[in-house]
Amino acid sequence: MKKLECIVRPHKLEEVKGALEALGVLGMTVSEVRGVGRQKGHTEHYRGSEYTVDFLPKVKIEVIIPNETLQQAVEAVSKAAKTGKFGDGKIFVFSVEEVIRIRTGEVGAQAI
Amino acid sequence: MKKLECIVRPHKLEEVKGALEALGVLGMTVSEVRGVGRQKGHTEHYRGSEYTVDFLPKVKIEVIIPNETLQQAVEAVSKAAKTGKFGDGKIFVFSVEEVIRIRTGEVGAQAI
Amino acid sequence: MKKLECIVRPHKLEEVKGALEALGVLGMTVSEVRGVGRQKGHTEHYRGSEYTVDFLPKVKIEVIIPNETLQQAVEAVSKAAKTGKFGDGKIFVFSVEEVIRIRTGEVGAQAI
Amino acid sequence: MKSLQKESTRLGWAAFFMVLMAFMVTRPMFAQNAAPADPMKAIVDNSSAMRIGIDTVWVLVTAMLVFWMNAGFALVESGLCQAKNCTNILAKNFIVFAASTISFWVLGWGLMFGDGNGFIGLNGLWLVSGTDNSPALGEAYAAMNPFSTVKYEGVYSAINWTPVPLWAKFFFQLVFAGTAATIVSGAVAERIKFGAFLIFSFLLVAFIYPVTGHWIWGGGFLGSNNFRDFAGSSVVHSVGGWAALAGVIALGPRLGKYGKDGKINAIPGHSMTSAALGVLVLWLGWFGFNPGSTMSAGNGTAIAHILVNTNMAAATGALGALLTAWILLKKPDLSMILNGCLAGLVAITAPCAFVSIGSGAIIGLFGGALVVLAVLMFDRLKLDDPVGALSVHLVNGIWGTLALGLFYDNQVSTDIAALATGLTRSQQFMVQLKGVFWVGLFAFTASMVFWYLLKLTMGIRVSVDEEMEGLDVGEHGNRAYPDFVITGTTTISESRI
Amino acid sequence: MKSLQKESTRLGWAAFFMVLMAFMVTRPMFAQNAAPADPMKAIVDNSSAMRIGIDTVWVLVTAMLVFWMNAGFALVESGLCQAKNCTNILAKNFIVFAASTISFWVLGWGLMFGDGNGFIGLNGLWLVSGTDNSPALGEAYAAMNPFSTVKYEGVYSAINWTPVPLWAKFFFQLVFAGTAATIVSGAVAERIKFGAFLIFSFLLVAFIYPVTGHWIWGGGFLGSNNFRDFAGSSVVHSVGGWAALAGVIALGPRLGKYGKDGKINAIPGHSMTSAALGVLVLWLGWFGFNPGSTMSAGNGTAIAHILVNTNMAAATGALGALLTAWILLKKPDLSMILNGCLAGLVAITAPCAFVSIGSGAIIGLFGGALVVLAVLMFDRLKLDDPVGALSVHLVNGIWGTLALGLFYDNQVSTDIAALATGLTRSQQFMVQLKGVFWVGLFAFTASMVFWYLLKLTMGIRVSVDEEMEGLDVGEHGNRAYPDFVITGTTTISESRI
Amino acid sequence: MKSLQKESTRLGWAAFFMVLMAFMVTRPMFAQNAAPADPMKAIVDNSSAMRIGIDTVWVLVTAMLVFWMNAGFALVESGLCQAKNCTNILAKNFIVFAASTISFWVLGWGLMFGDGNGFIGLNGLWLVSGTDNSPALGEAYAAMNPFSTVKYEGVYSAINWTPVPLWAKFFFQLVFAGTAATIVSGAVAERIKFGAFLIFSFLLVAFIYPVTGHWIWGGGFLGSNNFRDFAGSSVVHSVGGWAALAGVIALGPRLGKYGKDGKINAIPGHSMTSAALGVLVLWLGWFGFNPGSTMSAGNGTAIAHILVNTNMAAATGALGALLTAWILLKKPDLSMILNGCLAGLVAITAPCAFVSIGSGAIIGLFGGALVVLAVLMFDRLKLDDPVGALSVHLVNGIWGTLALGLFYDNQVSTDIAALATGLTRSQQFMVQLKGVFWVGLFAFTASMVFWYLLKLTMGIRVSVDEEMEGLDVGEHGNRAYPDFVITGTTTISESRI
Ligand SMILES: Nc1ncnc2c1ncn2[C@@H]1O[C@H](COP(=O)(O)OP(=O)(O)O)[C@@H](O)[C@H]1O
Ligand SMILES: Nc1ncnc2c1ncn2[C@@H]1O[C@H](COP(=O)(O)OP(=O)(O)O)[C@@H](O)[C@H]1O
Ligand SMILES: Nc1ncnc2c1ncn2[C@@H]1O[C@H](COP(=O)(O)OP(=O)(O)O)[C@@H](O)[C@H]1O
Repeated sequence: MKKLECIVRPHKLEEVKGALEALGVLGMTVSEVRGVGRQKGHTEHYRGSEYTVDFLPKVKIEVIIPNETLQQAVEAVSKAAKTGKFGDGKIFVFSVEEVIRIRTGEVGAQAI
Repeated sequence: MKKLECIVRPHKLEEVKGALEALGVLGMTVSEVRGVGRQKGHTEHYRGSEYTVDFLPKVKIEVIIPNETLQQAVEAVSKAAKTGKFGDGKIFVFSVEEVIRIRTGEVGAQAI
Repeated sequence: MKKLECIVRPHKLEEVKGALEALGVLGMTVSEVRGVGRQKGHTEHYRGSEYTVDFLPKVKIEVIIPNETLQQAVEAVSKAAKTGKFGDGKIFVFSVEEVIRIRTGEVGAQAI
Repeated sequence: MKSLQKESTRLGWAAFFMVLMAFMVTRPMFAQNAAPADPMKAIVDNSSAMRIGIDTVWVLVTAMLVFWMNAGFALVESGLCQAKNCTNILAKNFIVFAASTISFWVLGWGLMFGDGNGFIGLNGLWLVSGTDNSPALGEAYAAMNPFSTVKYEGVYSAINWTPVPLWAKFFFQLVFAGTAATIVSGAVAERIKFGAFLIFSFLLVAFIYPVTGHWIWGGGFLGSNNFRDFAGSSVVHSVGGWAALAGVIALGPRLGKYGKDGKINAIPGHSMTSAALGVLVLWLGWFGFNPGSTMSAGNGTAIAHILVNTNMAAATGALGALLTAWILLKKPDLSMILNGCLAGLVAITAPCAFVSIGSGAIIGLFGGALVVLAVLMFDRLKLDDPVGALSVHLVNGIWGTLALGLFYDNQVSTDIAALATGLTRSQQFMVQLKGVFWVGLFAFTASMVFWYLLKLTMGIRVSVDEEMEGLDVGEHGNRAYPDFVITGTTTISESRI
Repeated sequence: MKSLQKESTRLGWAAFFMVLMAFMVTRPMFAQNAAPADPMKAIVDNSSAMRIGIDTVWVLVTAMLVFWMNAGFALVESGLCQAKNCTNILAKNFIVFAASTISFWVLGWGLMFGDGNGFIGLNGLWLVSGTDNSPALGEAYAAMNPFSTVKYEGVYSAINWTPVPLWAKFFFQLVFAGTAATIVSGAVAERIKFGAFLIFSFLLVAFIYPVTGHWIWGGGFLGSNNFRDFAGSSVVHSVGGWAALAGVIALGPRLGKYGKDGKINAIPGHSMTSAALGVLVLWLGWFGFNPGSTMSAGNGTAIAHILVNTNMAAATGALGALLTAWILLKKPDLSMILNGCLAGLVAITAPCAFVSIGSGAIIGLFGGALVVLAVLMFDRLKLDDPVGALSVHLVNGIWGTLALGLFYDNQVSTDIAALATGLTRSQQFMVQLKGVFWVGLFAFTASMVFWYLLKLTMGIRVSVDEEMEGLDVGEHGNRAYPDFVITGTTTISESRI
Repeated sequence: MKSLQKESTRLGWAAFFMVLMAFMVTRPMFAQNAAPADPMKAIVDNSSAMRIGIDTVWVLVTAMLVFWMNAGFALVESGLCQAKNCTNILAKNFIVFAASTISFWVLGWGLMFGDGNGFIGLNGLWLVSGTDNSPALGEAYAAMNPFSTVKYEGVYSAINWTPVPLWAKFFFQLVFAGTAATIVSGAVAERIKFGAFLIFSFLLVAFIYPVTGHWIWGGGFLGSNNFRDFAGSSVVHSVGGWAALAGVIALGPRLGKYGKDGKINAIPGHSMTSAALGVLVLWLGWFGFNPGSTMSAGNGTAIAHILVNTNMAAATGALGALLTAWILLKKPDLSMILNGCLAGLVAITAPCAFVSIGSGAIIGLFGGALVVLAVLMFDRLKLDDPVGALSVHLVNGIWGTLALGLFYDNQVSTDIAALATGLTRSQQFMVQLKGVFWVGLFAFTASMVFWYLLKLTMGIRVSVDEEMEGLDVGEHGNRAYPDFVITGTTTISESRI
């Protein structure tokens, strides 16, 4: 099994979710993160002092999938999250050793 | 060493923490996440528009443990987090290549 | 490619970021977490009831780097984040199977 | 065109009323050369209208301040509860005044102020529809003067000592009734069903509050027997407190508040900003509550004395709680300072017009210390009161009522309250003690009956799941702060239950 | 030294003015033995000064309450919008009253109250610089009395029925004008350019508001033809509502509000605490809005009646919306309860001095139900109004204006408003209906013209990127809550657009 | 039973006082046929009581508005600071008024208003216990009239020009003293020890504030030498500002505010909602601050003029800062707009009764521009003032005091302030300049002495660790928002220090 960590623009969250669900992925876990990267932060002012906000709001979508869905999932997420501008984000792929569903105790692909 | 990512119900946090501590696990890292899965979200109303809250509040507990504790830890977490209803969550197991304790520079199992 | 998960004190965030940037690391992803560990939580009072805050605010910095930068990066982060007191945090190292840059579709070290 | 405009002038803008009034009032002045029948009478009428005008302005402005306390209670109570229940508490505190308005209009007022027997009002019971010759001008005013021999023609004679119009009296009394109801809201927060609370509020304002109110302010047996309560330490705060205590008992504590092991768990409030702002609102509102209870501006002496006494007790209450918390709990807990201020205010409510400023300072100081101890005590008794309503309103309502006796000053009572009893302090104390007993007995028992009736019929407590998830979603389908990431700790850990 | 001190006394602290006044006023009293020329005249002058003093206190205090409504609008509107636009909404609501102040001072007042024709004011147009003999004492007062034959020397004769000083009149009217402007803010929130809103506000208060205001309150053709609007259901609320409707149409809905598939998406407000506190502020402010519109304390009767009517409609409005939402939407949505309360208040604004308390209760109840239906309707019409301003101010402004006819009570109109028309209910209703039509026609058309002029010149809507990121950063470079973690859902999903 | 009830009526409800008063006042009216000894005297007494009644209502209501400014300061200051220090700031702002109450009661009032020499008060020093024959009725009133030959029997002659009761005078002055203390709170926020702040506040209100206050309002050497300050640009705001400046110097800047490299780091405030609401509260409160300083309603002219001037300067101040910020900083920073509004209000506080409305508009506009420049300047000087208190209160307190000279209008000063000096503008300006100097010299030096005494004894600054973690936990053990996830940026990065 693989884990995808997708860092995407917040307003792309629902589209990415939709794309994954279209592949039959039922579950995922989302959190608010802040990202630094090629996308330049913007300068804000507060009472005359300029300050740069480097950490831009992003959403991290973590999703565990069976090995076989990997390619499709990466493509689906890429497509849904893409705008073509700096800051679209990344997908990181990890290998998962085991998955356990707490409710049932099922393990492995069953448990996803 | 292994990393457990446990997605559990927020109100189970303290119980899971207790269960892990009972095993001698001293440290862990927690964050607020929102999960989608078999547990159905609920419908909320706001000014007459219905909207579905798919992303349900969950807590992610990340804990690094020595290989030998893996089985026990999974069982302990499973037991503590279980209610038997949809949405109890998952445990994902990853392999950790290295651990460094910043304070001392210790590495490996020492550093956990 | 490797992923570093660095759990550090919140006020060390900018220093760690600076240290990584000095190594040429351009991107990273940050989130607010709460950590339990050897650093003791403190006791707060609320209306006469004592309660312990075990979960201390920490910042998690996730950064994907090419294999060759690993050693340097670990050192840089360690140096920047160290105060010598309990609670300085950890660095966890994972192996990353693949990285995809959504904007361009680039993969691998290119995409970091 | 010009004349059309003159015409439109009068019509265009509303207060033509004023012109008429002014006319009635001023005509004799300008008609001087036209030899008015009786210039003296004109001046006297003019004066009466102005006197009532001033008094009405004072009564209405202070009543507005008391109305404003609804915002204070909403903020304090929601601020001291969890984010996940915030919408629910705001909704409860918001709707409770609307409910009180209807309830007090339909029945409460009549029961409280209608002429009747020593226990309840019986005349002009429904919809404030009884006769009353206020606003009292000229002869009618004399009729409302107890020293006068002219007969008062009305059914609300217990409140005929103030010349202001009937609706002004009604509104002033309504905002007090609303306060009593809103006190309950905080104590039962984070676990009560919205519907059950709403119905209880209706009942409280329609029945319980007006009955004890009648005993003290409405011509009933306590007021006639030298019991004194200037602005409602007992009438409003204790009654609210007793009703809250009954509710706390009927509901039981929040999940997770008292651990299986007997441990008392802290459940911190979600916004100190709300709580602190709320208490400042209440402090301000109390400047209406107490000084407004003169229901007349008079020559300013009484309202100034009462205002300073009120402020003094608020200040010493806050300082008293600060010191007590600093010593007992090691650090000055803000929520305790806030409760201390309210405690001082509740405590001075009964005695503000019967004691000197120095006594006021002591009463407040003691109230502030008391509230900290009371909070600790109720927790030991496993009576779960998220916001400290019992410690503030019940305990200090009683303390204030008794303090009136302990610090009773016959000179002040004559000059400021004009309700001197002539008793010694210990005599007055005994009278107050008896009053506290009867009010408590009735208010607590009646509330208990209502709570249990509701419990047996519709149920008063939300389900365990709903309580854990928060009442905002369960009761209203809304969340208070959907854009913010909320920590999981606001969801009670099951291990605590 | 002593004498220096006596001297310094008078100088040191400001209100020496008062001494002079007091002297003028009281001298004859104490000079009695000194055989004053005319003691009677002294007493009459004294009385006049006091009468005006009381009335001015009432007018200023109620005007302050209306000013305070700015805080209410700021909180309601920001609370019902997203966290990412909060700074922007607060800034808009804050600056709008500053802009109104300048605008109404420079031109608005003159256009509204200056003597002119049936359509606009023409005299004393700029900078409130026309003659006015207020505050009116003695003869001058008589001159302001329409029954008097003494001639009024001034150019603001439409508002000469109240004796208070010109600046008091100005301030009271200013806060009303500011209210109309602030209504627009909520409806156009989350997408309008800050600069464009600011300019529209200037124009609204300088031109649109005063013109219809002149028709009704300033001596124009509606007021002279029996049209009645006590405190501004039409003058203030409908006008603000029409301007808002034009803005909503000119701007279009927020991104993501109406899905491609026609789905209506909820965009929840970010703080129920703000929203609920805001409505409590407004409720309080309305006790200035309606009762203050007497512009005199009189003998208290009118202000008390109006106050109770106002409160009654607020209460029944809240309960009406509560019940309607509970039935239609299954759960009692707090934001609907809040809108319901405001709906009741808007609805009672016109009729509060023309109808009985019982009628007030019904008008409010109906208004509360209406607002829920209107919110649903506007969403079906794809008119995106984030805070419900149209449903509250426009729909209920109209409802209130018509309700005056439906529940018209000649007795109340004579006693309380002193503006009885003598018409039957159906006749009055027809008059009201015509007024609603003319006001709507002008206010909507004029607003539309201004909005489109702005759209063509400077643009009125922020860029898509700015709207998605939030106007706080885009327009102000500030964020409202930089220390808090905000969820991504506050950023509109593109899939919805 | 009936008689019991009549009896109980009088007893049951508190304001029996009123009946007595009414009796005293009205009896002669109705006793006309009973041939009263002197009907004229009765009417005059009646009038006096009413006059004082109206004036007391005005003084107390405006004092309440000034009290309400405590909420405004608490919100502005906490809103412009970080979430981790919010409880601490709220606690400081809350307790500071309690402390001021005690301090001003025990000593401050006597020092300020007691008869004494040109520098301090000496009589009736402790606990407001000196003689005063207010509220002044009949002859006693004449005695308080400087034109009268009747001797005033009292020790607070500097404030005997207002007829209101002593406690009304006290309360009005108390809320002003509290304001001065609360100004300090914001400037020293996010690093001061709670205990040290509390003690400094006691000292400020007991000693520093009353001394300069005596000079200007209490019969001292500045007031007697034509120095004018209507409502306290100097007495209250500058003094608070000087004390704050001393505190800022004694404490040093917050960690991380000024980088090692000399960079000025922004530390954004955590809630624009709090800040904006706070300024609206203050704006409202200022309608008490300035117009209330007449301490009499008079015939309405003065209070209306002052109110409009106050509002005008607030509006132009906000717009002035808006434009300045828009030009200088590219975007209209809301916190600057808010500061600009306050700047206009502070600036108009001294001159509001001495200048025309047009001048008021200019004074405010300039104040608004000034505040933006001052914020930038203090940052360049590395004087760290998280909320802009120095720029608002100190800089604009001085500007307002001088503006009184620059825009001095003898006609307005006669009609409105009734404190005309007859000087030319340049003469008046020089007098004002001298006053600014003396007040600054004393207030700054005395504050510096106190701050350093505290620094040497108990310490005034929290530890570095506590400052980084936030004072909420360190000083109070509470957090302001425990349910919300707070970003790490609220914890100062060490790299900045
Ligand atoms: N090396 C990295 N490690 C972890 N996260 C990264 C890394 N590089 C980028 N990111 C995340 O991806 C987001 C987008 O990256 P950025 O470089 O701005 O744009 P793009 O992906 O279009 O090149 C960043 O905001 C950050 O959250
Ligand atoms: N494939 C997945 N990848 C990542 N997280 C998942 C996945 N499936 C479920 N989760 C997480 O686990 C939580 C519980 O899953 P759910 O399917 O609702 O219930 P259950 O675990 O009882 O089957 C989800 O809310 C989500 O956070
Ligand atoms: N076994 C672990 N698994 C996951 N996170 C851990 C673990 N141990 C520690 N941490 C994280 O590291 C932080 C610091 O650890 P702690 O033991 O307090 O101090 P130190 O790193 O100095 O020994 C913790 O707050 C927690 O977030």
